[in-house]
Amino acid sequence: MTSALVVDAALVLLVLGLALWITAARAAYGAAVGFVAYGLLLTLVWVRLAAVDVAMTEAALGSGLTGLLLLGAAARLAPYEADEHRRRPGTVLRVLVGVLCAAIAAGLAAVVLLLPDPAPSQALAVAAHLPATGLGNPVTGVLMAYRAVDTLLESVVLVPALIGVWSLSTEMGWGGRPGFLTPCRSGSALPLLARVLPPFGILVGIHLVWAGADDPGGKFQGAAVLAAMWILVMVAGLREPPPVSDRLMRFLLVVGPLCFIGIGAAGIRLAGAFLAYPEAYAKPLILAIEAGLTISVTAVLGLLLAGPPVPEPQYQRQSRRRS
Amino acid sequence: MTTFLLGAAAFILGTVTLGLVRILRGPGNADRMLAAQLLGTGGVAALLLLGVATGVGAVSEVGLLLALLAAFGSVAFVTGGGRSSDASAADTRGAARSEPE
Amino acid sequence: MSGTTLFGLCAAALVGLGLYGLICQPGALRKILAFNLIGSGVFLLFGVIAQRGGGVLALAGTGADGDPVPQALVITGLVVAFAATAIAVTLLVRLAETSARGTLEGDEPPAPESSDARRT
Amino acid sequence: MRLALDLFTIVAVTLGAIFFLAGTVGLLRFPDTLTRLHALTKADNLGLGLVVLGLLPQATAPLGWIGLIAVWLLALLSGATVGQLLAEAVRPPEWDQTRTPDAPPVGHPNAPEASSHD
Repeated sequence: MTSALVVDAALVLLVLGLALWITAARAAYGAAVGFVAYGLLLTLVWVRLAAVDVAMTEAALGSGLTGLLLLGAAARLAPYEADEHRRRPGTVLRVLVGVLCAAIAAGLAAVVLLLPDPAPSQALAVAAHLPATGLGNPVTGVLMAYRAVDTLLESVVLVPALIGVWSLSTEMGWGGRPGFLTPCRSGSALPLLARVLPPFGILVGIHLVWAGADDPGGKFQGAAVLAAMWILVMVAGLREPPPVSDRLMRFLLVVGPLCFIGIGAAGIRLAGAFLAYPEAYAKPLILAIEAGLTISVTAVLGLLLAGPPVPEPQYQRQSRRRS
Repeated sequence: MTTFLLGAAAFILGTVTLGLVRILRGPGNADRMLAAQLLGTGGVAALLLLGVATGVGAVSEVGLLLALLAAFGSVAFVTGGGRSSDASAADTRGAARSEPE
Repeated sequence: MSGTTLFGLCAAALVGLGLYGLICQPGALRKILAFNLIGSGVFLLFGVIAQRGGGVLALAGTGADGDPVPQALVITGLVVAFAATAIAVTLLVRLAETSARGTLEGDEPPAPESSDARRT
Repeated sequence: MRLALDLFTIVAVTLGAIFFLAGTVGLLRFPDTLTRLHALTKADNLGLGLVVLGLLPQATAPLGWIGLIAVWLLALLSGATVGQLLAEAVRPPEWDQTRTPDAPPVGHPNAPEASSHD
């Protein structure tokens, strides 16, 4: 397996080189471009670590959506960047911090080298109890059954995150349309891409959600792809983002967590504990929760990128200038 | 066969690593974006090679995701984030052609 | 040395690099990027532990996957990290728009009529 | 038969890797952004295409084939779009009006080299 080791070493070198660039680059935009490439390489690393579910999440979120977010922010912040370099700490301080950070990294490396062998693992316990849920993918089993509270809290915490983004709007902007994704100016290629790509993307996204029960994939990966397609359509100017006062959209934002909590509460009566599933109906219930969560997570991810709402006149002005 | 496929994956990763010099040198942000784009395609190719070589199932679906979202970096680059109020004349072109130093 | 250990060492180095960037880079967006580096390093450590934990499965002859519990934790972590990054970036853009600077240092307070600056 | 298929894989994957090498060299050596874009899209389309072609005999039919070919088609689509978008973003503004005599020899602005081959 030495040839596999060569690939791993090449990957590690690439990842570390890019991380160095992200830390040391002079301009924030260049660092953000590096971060896009970095997310892509991490996907490869996750595949090498036999975590295909995580690799899919990283591919969709880490390199796709985060890249869009960071590049957009870097372009907006570029005018304010000039005075940053003056504020760089002095050489002595930097050397001191460097030594301390190297010590922390060395400590972590020692922990990695001293990990117990054989490693403690819950993989066998998960594999033994997986058939009771009717699922075939152990990661989905962990997410939906054994650590369902984690997943519930995570899906709930996305909603306050979105409220946090919205609350950064100006007073006049409240109730308007999100203002980060004004349609792009170029006339030709982007709308074409936004017409051709989403049908495939939606197919892949729904496939990931559906196949996630038995094969790698799942609601978060699928929702990230669906959100990316939605954003593409908004960026190309084919559809406007909905105003934040839209009631249907607000309902879609919370339908997943509500569904999860409702079924979880029903579990107290039917199966004796919060978030427990009656064994005969475990799989249909899990699928229902996943469907609801997919809708909500898609909406939240898309709107997180769309940014805080702006007043309607300003939105119209931005759109006109770009088109 | 496995060794050959792994070797090819390492080779492609190595070449796109060389391409990353473009990220360092620039000169414009568009050139950096090009290097990231090449890394994206090379990464997908290496991923497919790795997947077939090591027999990890569903790797082609990861490649599918990467290829699906490959254009997003450049889309973000071109739209330039939609500057809200000030100096929009310098938006795309400014971001595209601004020199790093 | 196995590939898994190599990735573990890489994760440790990423945490160190990210921490350095978080402290030493003055720009707030750079700090967000550095924080994401730390996060990815921690996630990779989880991945290494998951991969090692999968050894039990290989011994039992049921497959070569990793331990699913850390993997599931990483998936939820990635989604939450994305949401946190989105909030941080939005906060930063608002800060820059209202006070015309991209750093977090507070030695010059922003102009008081800042909330109107965006509508002009 | 197995040997012939393996040989086919080796030849096609090697050719694909060579295209990646050529694309990288072009990215590093070509003088301006539009010519570099040209080099990049070659690696995108032909390099990945040849690698996919070479992997087809090794994949399990027919689902594996569909997956591999879909990856290539998507890469073609996004490669073509990215070529257009980036070329549009870096095109000098004066090309919009007239062709200056000392314009770099990378093709007419209305038919940019970088996007004409996909």
